[in-house]
Amino acid sequence: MEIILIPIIAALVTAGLGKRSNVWISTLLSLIPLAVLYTYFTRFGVDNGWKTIFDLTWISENIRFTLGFDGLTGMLLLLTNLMVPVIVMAGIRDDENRVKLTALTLFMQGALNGVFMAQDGLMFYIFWELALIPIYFITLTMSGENAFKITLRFFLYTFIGSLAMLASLLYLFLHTANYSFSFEALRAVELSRIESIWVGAGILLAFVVKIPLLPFHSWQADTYTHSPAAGSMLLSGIMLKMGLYGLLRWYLPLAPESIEFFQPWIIGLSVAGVLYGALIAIRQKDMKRLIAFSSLSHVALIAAGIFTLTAEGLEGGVLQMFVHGVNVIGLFLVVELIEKSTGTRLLGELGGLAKSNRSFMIFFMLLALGTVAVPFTNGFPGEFMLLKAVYMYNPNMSLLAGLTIIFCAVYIFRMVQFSMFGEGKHEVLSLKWNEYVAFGILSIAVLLIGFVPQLFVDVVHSSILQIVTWVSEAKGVLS
Amino acid sequence: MIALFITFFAAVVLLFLGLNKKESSFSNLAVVALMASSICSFCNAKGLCNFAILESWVPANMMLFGYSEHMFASLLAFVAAVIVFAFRKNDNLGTDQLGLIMFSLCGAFMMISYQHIVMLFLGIEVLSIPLYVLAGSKKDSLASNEASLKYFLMGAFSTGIFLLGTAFIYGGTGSLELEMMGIKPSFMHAMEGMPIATLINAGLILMSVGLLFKVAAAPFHFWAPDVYEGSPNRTTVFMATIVKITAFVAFNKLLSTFGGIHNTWSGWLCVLGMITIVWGNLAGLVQNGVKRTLAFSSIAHAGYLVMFLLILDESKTWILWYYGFAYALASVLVFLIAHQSATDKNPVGFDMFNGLSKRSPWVAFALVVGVLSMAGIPISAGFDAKFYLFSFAWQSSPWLVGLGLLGSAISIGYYFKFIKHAFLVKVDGDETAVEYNDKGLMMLIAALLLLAGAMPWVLLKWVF
Amino acid sequence: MNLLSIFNQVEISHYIYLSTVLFSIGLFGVLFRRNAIILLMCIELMLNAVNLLFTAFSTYMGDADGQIFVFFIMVVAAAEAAVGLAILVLVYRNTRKTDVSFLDQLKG
Amino acid sequence: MLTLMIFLPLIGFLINGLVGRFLPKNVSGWLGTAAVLGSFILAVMNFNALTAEAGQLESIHQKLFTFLHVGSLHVDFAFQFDRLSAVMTLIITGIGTLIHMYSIAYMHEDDGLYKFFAYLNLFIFNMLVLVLGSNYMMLFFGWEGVGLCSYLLIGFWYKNVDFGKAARKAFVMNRIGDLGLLLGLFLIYSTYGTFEYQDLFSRVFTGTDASSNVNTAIALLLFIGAMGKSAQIPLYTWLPDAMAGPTPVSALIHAATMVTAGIYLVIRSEAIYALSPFANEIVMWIGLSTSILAALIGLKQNDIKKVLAYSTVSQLGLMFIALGCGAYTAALFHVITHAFFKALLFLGSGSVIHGMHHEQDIRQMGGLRKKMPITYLTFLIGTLAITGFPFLSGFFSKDEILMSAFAHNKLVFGLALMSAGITGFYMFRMFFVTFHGTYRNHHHAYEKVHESPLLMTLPLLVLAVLSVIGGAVNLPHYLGEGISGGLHHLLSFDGGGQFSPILIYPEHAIELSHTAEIALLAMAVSVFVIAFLYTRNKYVVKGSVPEADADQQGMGKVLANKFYVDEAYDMAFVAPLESASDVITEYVDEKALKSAVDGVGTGGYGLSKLLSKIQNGNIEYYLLYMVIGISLLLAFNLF
Repeated sequence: MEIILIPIIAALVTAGLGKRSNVWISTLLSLIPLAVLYTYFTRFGVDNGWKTIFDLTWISENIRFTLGFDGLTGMLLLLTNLMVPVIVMAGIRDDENRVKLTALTLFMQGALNGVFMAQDGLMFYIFWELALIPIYFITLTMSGENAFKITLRFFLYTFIGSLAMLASLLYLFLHTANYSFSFEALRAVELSRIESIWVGAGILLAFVVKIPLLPFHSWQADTYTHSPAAGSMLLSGIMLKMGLYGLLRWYLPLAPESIEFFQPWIIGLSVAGVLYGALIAIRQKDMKRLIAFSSLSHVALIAAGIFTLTAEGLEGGVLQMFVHGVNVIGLFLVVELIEKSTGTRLLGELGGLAKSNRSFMIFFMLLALGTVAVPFTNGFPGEFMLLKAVYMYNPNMSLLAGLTIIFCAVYIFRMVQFSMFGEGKHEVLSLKWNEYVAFGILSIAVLLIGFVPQLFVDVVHSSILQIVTWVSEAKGVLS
Repeated sequence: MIALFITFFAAVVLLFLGLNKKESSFSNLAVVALMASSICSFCNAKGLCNFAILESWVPANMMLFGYSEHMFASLLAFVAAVIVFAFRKNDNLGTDQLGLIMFSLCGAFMMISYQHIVMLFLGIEVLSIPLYVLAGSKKDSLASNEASLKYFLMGAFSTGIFLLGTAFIYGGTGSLELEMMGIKPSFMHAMEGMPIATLINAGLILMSVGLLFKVAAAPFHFWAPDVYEGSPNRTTVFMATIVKITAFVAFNKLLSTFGGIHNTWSGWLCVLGMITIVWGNLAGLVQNGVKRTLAFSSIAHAGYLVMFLLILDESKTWILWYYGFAYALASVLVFLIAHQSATDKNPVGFDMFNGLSKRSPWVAFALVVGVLSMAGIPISAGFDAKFYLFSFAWQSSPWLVGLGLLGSAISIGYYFKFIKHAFLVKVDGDETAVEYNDKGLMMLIAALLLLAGAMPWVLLKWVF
Repeated sequence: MNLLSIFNQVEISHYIYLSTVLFSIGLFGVLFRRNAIILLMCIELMLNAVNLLFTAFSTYMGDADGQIFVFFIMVVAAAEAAVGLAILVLVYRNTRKTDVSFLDQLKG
Repeated sequence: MLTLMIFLPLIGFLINGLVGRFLPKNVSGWLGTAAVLGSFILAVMNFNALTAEAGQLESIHQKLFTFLHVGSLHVDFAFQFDRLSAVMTLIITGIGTLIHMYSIAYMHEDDGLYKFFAYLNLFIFNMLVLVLGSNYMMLFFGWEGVGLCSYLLIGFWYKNVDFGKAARKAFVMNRIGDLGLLLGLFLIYSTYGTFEYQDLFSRVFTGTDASSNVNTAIALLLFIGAMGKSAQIPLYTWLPDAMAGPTPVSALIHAATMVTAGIYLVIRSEAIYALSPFANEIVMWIGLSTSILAALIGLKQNDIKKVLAYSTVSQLGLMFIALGCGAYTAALFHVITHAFFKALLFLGSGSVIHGMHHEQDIRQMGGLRKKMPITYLTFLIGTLAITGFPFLSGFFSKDEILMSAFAHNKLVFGLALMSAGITGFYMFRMFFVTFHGTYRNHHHAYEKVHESPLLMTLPLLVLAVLSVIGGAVNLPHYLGEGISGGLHHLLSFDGGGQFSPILIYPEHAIELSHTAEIALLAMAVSVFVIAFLYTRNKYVVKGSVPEADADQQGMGKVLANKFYVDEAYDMAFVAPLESASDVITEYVDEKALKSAVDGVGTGGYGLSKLLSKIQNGNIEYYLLYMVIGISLLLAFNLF
């Protein structure tokens, strides 16, 4: 509970302090949950299944305020509470929006923590919506000209998805023995195959919009491009993971009978999305757009991996969620800093920044390499596992999905080339302490996961095992 | 019953007491009276006090105040009190409008507690006739006149329809008492030449039309946007909240009576609900006026509430109560802010909210809470209300629930406009001075909505 | 022959048809006339059709409720007419017209 | 010791990478060199331990930690020092040390010297991981890692946009190969369930796990990887472009070590290839065509490094021919000798370029032998070695390949011989034009041309010696059984373990009579002599100068333009891909998908407008709608 409340209180404090708060204070505030998370890990461990750590009567006796913790949750909490400080530290410009943006980011931290911990269907839904609200404000009030249209599209998309999910959850809720929304009760509902497909479709819709998978992605690029950096980072780095987390935590256990039906579709769409995003990214001129489509491509691969239902796919997927969060936040941070100092983020107008700041170059390169999934950077183990999982599902699919490793190299290095190399067009790009620290955290994450991925995989192992058990109990068969 | 008495006498007193004084000087009295009604009803429901002597004055087969009727009376009186307080700065000469509001409320009390169709009819009329007058109370405003005349003509017309239905039902069931109506049909089969089934079906449809007109359900909603727009704000809120809730309570009572033959009416009612949801939400999208938008929003909410009618479970009345509570408070809040924000230059359009977040951030916050509650976004009371409603309506009308969800999504389109103008459009201007009382009221309502949203179980346990 | 028995010889369905027809006349009047006063009159006609029906039912079933209801309807109709005319006067004062089709300021 | 050997270069990289910019240039350079030298010394020690007379070991195995253990996937971060790795390690660290040393002088003017050495060290580390990994995943780590370093080093002078482009081209082409390799790995895992060489090959060897089709598929997929890394058709075009990097890089990465990773991969996977004759044929023919194609193109190149690059591609092709013929020892032998003389040639060309102040066009050179005697001499040795001057290293290794080809297929032999012959033409052409004749550069005074410093010439001398005696590693049979076939014996050592030798299948016995062997030798030598005489006549005696690219006619033009392969690739892959990207962006993403989404919105708004028109303000209509509604309700429910 603390981990949800503290950021929200921090948000209020920040809003209350107004102009008097500064980066130091916000960063410190955003770091507190990390300490709390540490105590969670030590207190509850990651090998005991998804156990309840907080419980309170809420809407009714059986619709409770229940929080759970396990490795999967822990992993995503780690991502959230490690990355939000990075965003707060370095991703928010010191302009008139700073206070508002910081407060909203902190608020979102709380909401996201709630999403990842909720053990009650309705609570999950509510936190899911709650997490939407700050980002919706960020895009609405700080993304320039077309803000209204962009935000509306984004919001409608996600809202329709959420409603579909709510409908499915309601359906399950009404079929529980005692009108309970608890995860266990929802899971215990016996559905026929056709029911399961409908329920699954509803739940899936919310997640595929958020992930986003191929035809549901039109909100993404514009939202990323026009939001302030912190917004893009929150969205791509953490919020997308809500969708993937939802797949693992809510879709698979709740509608296992429908998996067989959706599996080819989702994997097909994902692989198509992998190529689609990569293809588009190749020619983008705006760095943010490029990253947006790159993200589309990378996340689709995670979805495909998860849907193969292999251990590699599931655990690789979780690892890659974390990794993608780190990388994409890092890249957006890079773009933000470039834009802040040069005033542009169009590749054609940039060049030669490598000369002006070596450290920046190194950080950028590390993050780029992580994204390209070069061995010993964080992208590699996850991508390897995911591609292997897809291969196990269907070798031809993995050939197609594997093309991403080529395309990704093309567009990422193209971005590096045109922004960093060549003759210098802009003079200085200097980093401040907070940006050094932020990049430091990101770089450590890149290398640490690159060298010892097993450390992170071990965290989620038993959770994934539990999910696999749930699914296989219901389906009777599983690879 | 107690609410009815207090309100009635207070209305009479106000009518005579303040004949030549400004209305604002007596609005506090009205608020006190309404709050007293509300509290007394609540206490009565909870058994904290007993006004048996009053009950005995009216035969139980005409009007009956049970637990839920008391609760609804309490809610309505409370909402009315809030409305009167919120719009208290009315410099009308004479307290006749306050009196009319309270008379109208008396009609509402009759409608929620009727046991006999006569009382329903009288309730409707007592509710409506003052409203016809109130709608036109801005005498020199053509819009107000038009609203008034439209409301009156259509209202009278629908009364005619309603009455024809009543007559048919009377013919079909042989009684006008609710209890008897429910059981009579079989008994009446004996009589020659009476197409009983047809009479009951037709009668029910026609009576429903009368009530659907009051709640503004499609295709009987056409009056609502025009009348909402033309009427003075206070009247509009009154119509949007109290009339709607009351009509639904009454409607529910009527339909419950015919619950045995629900297969004859649930079909078309469901279809009407669907049309209403779609129509209200879609048509709301292109509205430029704040009040018109809210009118369509209220139409859409009527559509959602049709789900409630189809649940047909006496024990689920609390859903309507909670929904009414959330909806009414949110409406009052948004209307109040719109009322406060309207300028001479721009009395109707969304531009009135421009830059509200800068001009007075707390008001903007309250606006967001109100609008999000209407839209049904967690953690506002509106969400919980919709949640209860949709989840319990699923069994009886799954398609309507599906459409309700879709409608909620569409509705974001226009609820969004409020936030857009309040937060996105920047204007250069000074802070708007909002009186502390008003600001306090807004924050209070917003807080209520949020608290009720975050902990609905606490509220419901307390109330039901 | 008792007057009542003459009534009784007429089948109840005839009353239903008659009042329905009367009601429809009123209804169509409302639909097709534009003068607000005539509209009011047509509505009165509708109400009176209902009154007739109530009375007939009441008589046939030997139940007094219906006839009592008729009184209420008449009272309310009178009140409505009074309010309606007052509103009409108000409108007339502002527009110099009693034609409802000109009242289309509020729309959309 | 093994771990230290591998990680020393990484330590060098870290020091140079993190604090290099605060160090003096010489310190940086020597630090980087020392790291590799240390590694080399340790490699020698390890090699001795492995082959010590008393108690020979098959391999030294060292597991550091579990890299990944998920589901059925288990990957150890582990090293295996066996005989094949040992040979590769010695080449990498040995030649690496020399080139590092050379670079200290070569790069001394560059501000980014520390960065250069950091990258070089990183490369060495990755290369060591590649050859020393105990499983295919480790190989893949190194494989990608060297690709990355190659990218970084080709684009080392990042201000030049073209260099950056070349670097990206190299990386992307390598990645295409990597995809093949990756899929190969997946197939290996799904077939045999392990990546560990020892387990895997013993499973392959017992031969019950998979059909030969699967093995063929694995072999071909792995070969795609090898194509990318070792610059074979169709993925060879990056290597000539990669010459954009500093010359030591070309010597180290694009001649001696990285590009031979493909050969290493195939040798390593001998167990699998041996089961698939079809895959071998493919390997051989690809190698053959690459070899000839590259040699032909090499004939008309005027950039000194480009000539060497095509020569490298051609030589790599030769090695693949050997692999395809099953002559694994011959291939590895050629890898070794090629590393010596090609590194020598590149460093020599670097010396020339250094002396000429970054002039690379041989048409601008001439008569350099007087000014740069040591370079001249060593370059001569290199040229002789590569062209197959008898009893130099290249002579032996190349002949072994030719003989195995002869034993395998006479046609292949003929073509391979042709390719080897062309080598002589372009190498001597370049050599004569550069060092003989008259000086032709008018921008840069002849007097200013200078011999390179000792730091650069010393590695040249060492490599020259190696190029001369390198053949001793694996002398042919006809020189006597006692001293011949050293490498082969080394590799086929059987320590009696679970899975012992590198080469578990006997090589196709080259059972040629001595007459045939000598006849073949004679053919090879005569081709060499013809090439030497022809080019000497043309460029030294007649003193003609190669035409500029633009002046080429007919076939020469085609050759100078490299058979228009780059242009063809542009047309066939790059342009369609880019236009596909544009089309998808504009039509699918913007127009179709977004407008589909927006269309729903627009449709909604349209409907909304319509509904709002219905609300026309006229009460007559409202009443009519109501009545219609009522009528419909009644009609549907009563009739």
